[in-house]
Amino acid sequence: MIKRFLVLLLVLSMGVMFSQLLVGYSPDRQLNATAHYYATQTASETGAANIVSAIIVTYRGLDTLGEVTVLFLAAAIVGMVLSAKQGGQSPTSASEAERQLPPYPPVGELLATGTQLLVPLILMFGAYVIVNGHLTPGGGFQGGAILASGMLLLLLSDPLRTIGHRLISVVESFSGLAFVLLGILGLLLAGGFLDNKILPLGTFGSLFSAGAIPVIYIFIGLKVGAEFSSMLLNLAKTEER
Amino acid sequence: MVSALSFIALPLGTAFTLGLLPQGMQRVNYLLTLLALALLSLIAASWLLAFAAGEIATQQIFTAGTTPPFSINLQIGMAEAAGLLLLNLTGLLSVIYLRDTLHQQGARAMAVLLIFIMALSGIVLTRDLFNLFVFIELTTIATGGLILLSHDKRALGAGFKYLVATQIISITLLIGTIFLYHDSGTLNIDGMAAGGLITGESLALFLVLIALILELKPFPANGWALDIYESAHPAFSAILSAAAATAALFAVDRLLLVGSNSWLPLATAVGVVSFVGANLLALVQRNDRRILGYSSIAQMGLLLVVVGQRDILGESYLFIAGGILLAHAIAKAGLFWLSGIIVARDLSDWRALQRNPLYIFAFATFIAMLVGLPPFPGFYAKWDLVHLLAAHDRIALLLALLFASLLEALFLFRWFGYVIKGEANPEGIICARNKLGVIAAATVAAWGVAYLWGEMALQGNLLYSIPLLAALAFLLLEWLAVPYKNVLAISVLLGWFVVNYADYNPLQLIFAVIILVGGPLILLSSFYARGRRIGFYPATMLMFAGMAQLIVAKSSFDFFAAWEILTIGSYYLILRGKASEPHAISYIIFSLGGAFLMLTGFALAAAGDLNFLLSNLSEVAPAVAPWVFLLLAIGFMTKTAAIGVHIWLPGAHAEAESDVSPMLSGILLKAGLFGLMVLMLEMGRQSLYGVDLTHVMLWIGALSALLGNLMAAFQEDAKRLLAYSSIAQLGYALFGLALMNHLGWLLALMFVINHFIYKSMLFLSVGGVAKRTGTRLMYRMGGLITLMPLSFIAVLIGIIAVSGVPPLSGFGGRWIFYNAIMTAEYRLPLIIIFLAGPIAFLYLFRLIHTIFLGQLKDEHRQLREAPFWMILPQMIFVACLMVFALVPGLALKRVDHYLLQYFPEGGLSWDGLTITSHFGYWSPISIMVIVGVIFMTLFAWLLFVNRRAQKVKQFNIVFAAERPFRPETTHFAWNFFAPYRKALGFLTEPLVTRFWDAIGEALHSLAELLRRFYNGNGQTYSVHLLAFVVITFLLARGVS
Amino acid sequence: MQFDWMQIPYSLLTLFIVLNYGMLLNALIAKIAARVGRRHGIPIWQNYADLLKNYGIRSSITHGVMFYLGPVFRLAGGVGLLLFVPTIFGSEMFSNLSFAGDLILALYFVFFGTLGMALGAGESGHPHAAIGVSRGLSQVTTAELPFALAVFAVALQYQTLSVTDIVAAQQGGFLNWTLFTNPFAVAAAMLGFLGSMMRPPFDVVLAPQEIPIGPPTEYHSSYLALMQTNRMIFPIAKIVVYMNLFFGGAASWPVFFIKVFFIYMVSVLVGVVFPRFHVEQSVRWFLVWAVPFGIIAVLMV
Amino acid sequence: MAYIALATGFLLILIGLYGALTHSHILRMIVAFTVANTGVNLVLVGVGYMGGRTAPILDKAVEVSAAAQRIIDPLPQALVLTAIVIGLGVTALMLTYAYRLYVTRGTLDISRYTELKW
Repeated sequence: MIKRFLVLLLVLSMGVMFSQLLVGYSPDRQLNATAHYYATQTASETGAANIVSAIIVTYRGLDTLGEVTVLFLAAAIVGMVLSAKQGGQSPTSASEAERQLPPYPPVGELLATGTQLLVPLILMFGAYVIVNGHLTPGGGFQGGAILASGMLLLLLSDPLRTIGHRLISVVESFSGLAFVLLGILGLLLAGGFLDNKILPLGTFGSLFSAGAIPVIYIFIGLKVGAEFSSMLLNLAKTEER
Repeated sequence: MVSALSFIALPLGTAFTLGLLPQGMQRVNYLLTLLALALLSLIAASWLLAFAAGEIATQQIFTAGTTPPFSINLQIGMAEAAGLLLLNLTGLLSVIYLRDTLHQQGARAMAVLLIFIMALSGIVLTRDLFNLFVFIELTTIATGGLILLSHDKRALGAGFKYLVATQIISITLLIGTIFLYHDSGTLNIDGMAAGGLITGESLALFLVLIALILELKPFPANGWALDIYESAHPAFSAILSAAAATAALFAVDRLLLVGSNSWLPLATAVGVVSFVGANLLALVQRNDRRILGYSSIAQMGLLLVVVGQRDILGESYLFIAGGILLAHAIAKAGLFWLSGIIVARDLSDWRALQRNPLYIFAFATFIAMLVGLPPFPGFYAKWDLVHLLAAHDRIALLLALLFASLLEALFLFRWFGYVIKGEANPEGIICARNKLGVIAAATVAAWGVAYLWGEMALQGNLLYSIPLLAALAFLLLEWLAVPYKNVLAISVLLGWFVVNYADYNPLQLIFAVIILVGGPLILLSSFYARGRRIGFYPATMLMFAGMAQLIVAKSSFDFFAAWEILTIGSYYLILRGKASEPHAISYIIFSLGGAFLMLTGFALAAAGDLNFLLSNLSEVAPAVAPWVFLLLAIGFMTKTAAIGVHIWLPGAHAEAESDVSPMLSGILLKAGLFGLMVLMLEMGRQSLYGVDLTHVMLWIGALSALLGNLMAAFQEDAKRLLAYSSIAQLGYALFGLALMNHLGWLLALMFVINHFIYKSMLFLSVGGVAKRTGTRLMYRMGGLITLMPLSFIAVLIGIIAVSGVPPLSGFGGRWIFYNAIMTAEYRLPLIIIFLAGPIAFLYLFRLIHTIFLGQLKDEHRQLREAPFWMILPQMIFVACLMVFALVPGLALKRVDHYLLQYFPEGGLSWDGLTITSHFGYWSPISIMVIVGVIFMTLFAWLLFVNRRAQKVKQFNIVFAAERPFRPETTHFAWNFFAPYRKALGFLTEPLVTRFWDAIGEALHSLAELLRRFYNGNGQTYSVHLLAFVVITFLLARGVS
Repeated sequence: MQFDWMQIPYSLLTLFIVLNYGMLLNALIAKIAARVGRRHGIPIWQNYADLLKNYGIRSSITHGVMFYLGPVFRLAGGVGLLLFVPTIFGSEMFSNLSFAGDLILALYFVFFGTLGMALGAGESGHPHAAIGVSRGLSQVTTAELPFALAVFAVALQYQTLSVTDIVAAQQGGFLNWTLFTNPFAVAAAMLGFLGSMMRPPFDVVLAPQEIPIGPPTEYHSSYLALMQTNRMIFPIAKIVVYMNLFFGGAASWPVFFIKVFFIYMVSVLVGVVFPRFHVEQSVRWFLVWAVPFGIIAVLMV
Repeated sequence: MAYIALATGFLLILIGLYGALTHSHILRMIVAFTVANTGVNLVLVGVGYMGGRTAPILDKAVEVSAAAQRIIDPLPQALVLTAIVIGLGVTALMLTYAYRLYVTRGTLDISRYTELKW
């Protein structure tokens, strides 16, 4: 009880601090210098219509690289943690044991059919969101998440489906590597690490524009999709029957 | 120059590549990882070299083809390059160390490790606030993964606690970041600092800062961190302690730029609390890794203080921060790595290191480095830090830091003591070649940075000092047998004396003779030792090196460095004794405590001058002069073991080896006297609040003499008796100095010489006897005169000399003493000195009687005389004593003359055989001749009338109507002065011991109580964390 | 003052005179003490007889070298002390060997014999010897303190450590004696004197010896004779120091005899009146009663 | 408008913190932290909000030349994406930990993992 009270007191004190922030806050009337620069220069410098995408992929590309790495890390660690439980057990015996377990209850007709119908659509939508990231709301992260949701659906419909772990990991690593290499290309060919001007900026507003942004976004999308998928796969294995 | 971006791109690329490789190629994966880290270390090294050579200036690295603040930029300068080198090297070494674990865990673990190092490098490099956040989160998640490298099941819980805590930190950080962005319109840290829009009052800035500070795991909001240190794989703990903390420190340092340094006091306050608190709690730890965790936190606290004080540190900032940081990083990583080869987790399990002296050497190196002993960088850094703090009147902070350093030294040296002493478990250590290689690399790095910091230090490189090098060279000669090393040691000391003979002034010469000629004399007795005697010679030579440097030191830095060196050497020497561990620890603590007071004193005196000359002590501003005097005097008196700070001495001297005790007593104690002489010559009389400090010293000297003698009289242990006697003898010397007149000083010097000769001799004799009888308890001996006649003669001559009975040299001391006090204007302490005088007879008689006279014990009937090599120096000392008794002018005449320049009044005149003072006269040779003639005449007469005396057996006596048959019941020895104890025993109540014990006890109880605070619940830790934020905020607001 | 060969026969003469005086004086004192106790006492020449007998005894044993040397140390101490102090003021003849050192020499040489004696007795292996030494040393630590303070006060008063100079400063009428110019010092010294004379109430030191078989327990025959010789000389030598420091010294032998007698009598008178103290009692007694006088003396000078 | 978003965000953070610090079941703690993270994201977006302006996408509705007057601050939007992804990563990690803890310890009560202390 005392602890709850103490926590309440602390949280309230934090609240007081936050309220001070709130009181001191006044919304900007004008864009500040940084934002103003983005608003006016993005189009000419990067050729991207979606300023947020330009910031994410180019201006703050290093953040994004870190972000992707976060997911990579999370996926890797999830894999590490969950594989650690097998300890000395060899993988074959584990899968044998898995086979001997009673089968899952059958998946409903609705889900099975729905999956077959929806997965291609989901994948296509994901791809769309990814490649149009520099023009419209969306991009690699969003698209990647959509891709992974397709994977989720697949897993739901057939939990025992063996999806190529290896493939996922290759995709994941390859796209990550490509991201880094593109960044380095920027360093070598253009103005700096992750500069998108290594490719021609193209016509403003068209699909093939904004230099390397769409390319990078494709890799990000693949990577995010692969990472989420691998996390999902790993977590799915933890389900107890 | 390879772009600094490679620190991010290369490890990331490698990490991703690892995923591409097919499974089962662990060797390739591992090699790739190694290669990447090695390459990064090389790149970092090349940057650092370029900066060091001044070829390039600090560089900005832009990304995205745009300039900041619109895109993220990195910056690399000298400090960053050094940081990167540290990070990547630590990573590289840890990967080598982790070879087996990584092979087992596979490519994922290697990728995580690489990304962890990358993220740390990113923290060091980036100048963008949000980017900093991203890198911090990367380290957090990577930490979450790497904790699992441990085989310890408890690591899982620790990891979760860590994740919970970091959630709160990241919330705070993000909120602060976004509001800082809103207020300043930029995310660029330099932009925020330069824009001036962010003021010191900014709450957002506070949130960001406190979040970054929390990344440093400040005490007490750090329970989760301790659990990780304790349970994670040691190699990871090494990275966490050495590299991650370093990176976080860079971040804090950078953020403090914002708000025009107004949050520096916050950093200082949090730092000092961490430094004191963590060191205090470490006192009661027994788990090695947890104690290292505490120590890491403490060191981070210290560094935070340095960062917080950077406004006054000026150009030395990087030198100081870098010195402490590197010392911490290398030592801590080294210790964590060491802990990985130790099987069990208790501190005493480290005894397994005894298996190989090289392990011990590595361990000692790391401990010394952590404590900040010379010649390691922490020493230079601490020196500069303390001086600058003192110059800016931040004395309270200074004292808090020194106090905490003392606590740190306490638990580290206690640990060292456990390791050196006691039975080792041979199974307690696992040796793998890769791990040993890593530890060796850390050791080499430790000495490397020691050299480097010496090169950069204003005061000159300590590693260029020939005596120190000679001492260290003995480390390389450890494989030789004792006789060779002993010959070498003796010739080195004598050689150094011959080379420098001409440069000593008479005062220095006296000390030089004692150290460099007296030392070899005592070393003669070391020939009796067999085998290799690992550890003895380096320690001995270190002590002598320190002493030799001390007496010629010109600047306060040289003096202090020499002081520390001799302290270390003597500490190891003391530690070598059989049951000496508790005494060694109390010795080192008192010594370091005294040294810290000295350091403060020097710093106050220097007023910011980092290379202060001792001769300038006379020009210290009058306002601080008495304080300087007081601090220095107390510092020196810890070494002379003046009453109050004497409790380390008896045990240390008693438990030391037979040939070590005389060195300690005869030579080491003189260091303090020399210091006092320098101090008093330069500063003269000082008074504080109207009290003349030399009068206080008179009292201390007198009380030391009285209580030292009294306690000596009640000892049963022969060496303890001599040890207490040393306290008393140095009390006399102190008294002489404090008289501040010509004869007083001559008296002190007379005691210096006399005490060296007779105490060395007595310790050697008693040591030889103890060696033969196997005990130091006097009541268990008796009647040894016929079996060990030469030892007896040495003791006889010794006690006559000590007691001051004519015709031996002790009388000279007494005679000068009386002449000196004739002119003393302050007479009360004299009464105590007078009371002390005759008490010497008590313990002296007891010493000779209970050992050599009385009843011989049955078990001792077959004893032989002490070994030749122990007797030889004793006989030489006897000869010296006789010569000095006959012609004291040999040594004193020049000094007497030399002292005239300081004390023009009251010199002695040395015409012919007679020495004349203003008050009296004394003719040593006449006395000797007269006494000799009378004695011989009477002896001849007795021989004439009693020429056929019949030798009778031991029990041919009768008492209490019986003829005794057991020596035990007939030897009156135990509690020899029982009636005296009844009368004056109350004076020997161990009040001082109790006082210090109580302080120690209180500190330990406090630590024991406080650590309950870490109740192991992750949630509570989060509450701590939140409370820390809130309380810090309230305090900060309250103050500003 | 320089050494002159003539000083040797003169010193021996002093020694001879003092020895004989000591023999007679000791006997006289013993007789006085006996009379106080209503006993007859010894004949006045008893000491001569004892000495002759003991020197004459031929059967003797030894426990070892130190045992053998003990009495030698003892007597050398007594003789040395006597000779290091000028006996008769103003007499070149009887200033003895005082050129070798000043007051401090005398002060410290007192311990020479004591130490040697203690060592010799120690080698006998007899526990009583050790007990006696233990008591004696304990007592001497505080008994010497008032004396040392008084000596220091006197030295300060006359600004010299030379015995001759101190005596010289007291010449010209008894009011110039330290006894009157510095009464506190003399009081302290005389109280200390009681303790160092081995007479009641401070003679417990001798007690363990008197119970079983007599002086220093194991010493007999010629050893004992040497010690008895010292017994005759040593108190006188000591009293000479007191006389010189506090009572104006002696300018001639008759004055010497008288002064020594009266100073000795002080301890005798106290001795016959008071019972014996324990060691711890006497230690405290000196600290409480005698030392304050010494402190006052030192501070007042 | 911005104030409401900020206030809601702060409130969510506080609720999340309170929940995380009072519930000892670790899944509940994770949920609570997710709530708090949502609050943080809301604050992030809220700070960049400017009344009467539109999304920072340049198309026919918002010409490049008028962008500076028409769009809101794009940077917080970029930041929040990063923050969300990172939050996701941490949450995934915590969930994994929760699973492993449950497997090895058989409990999800955080107050039971106290074998490391003092």
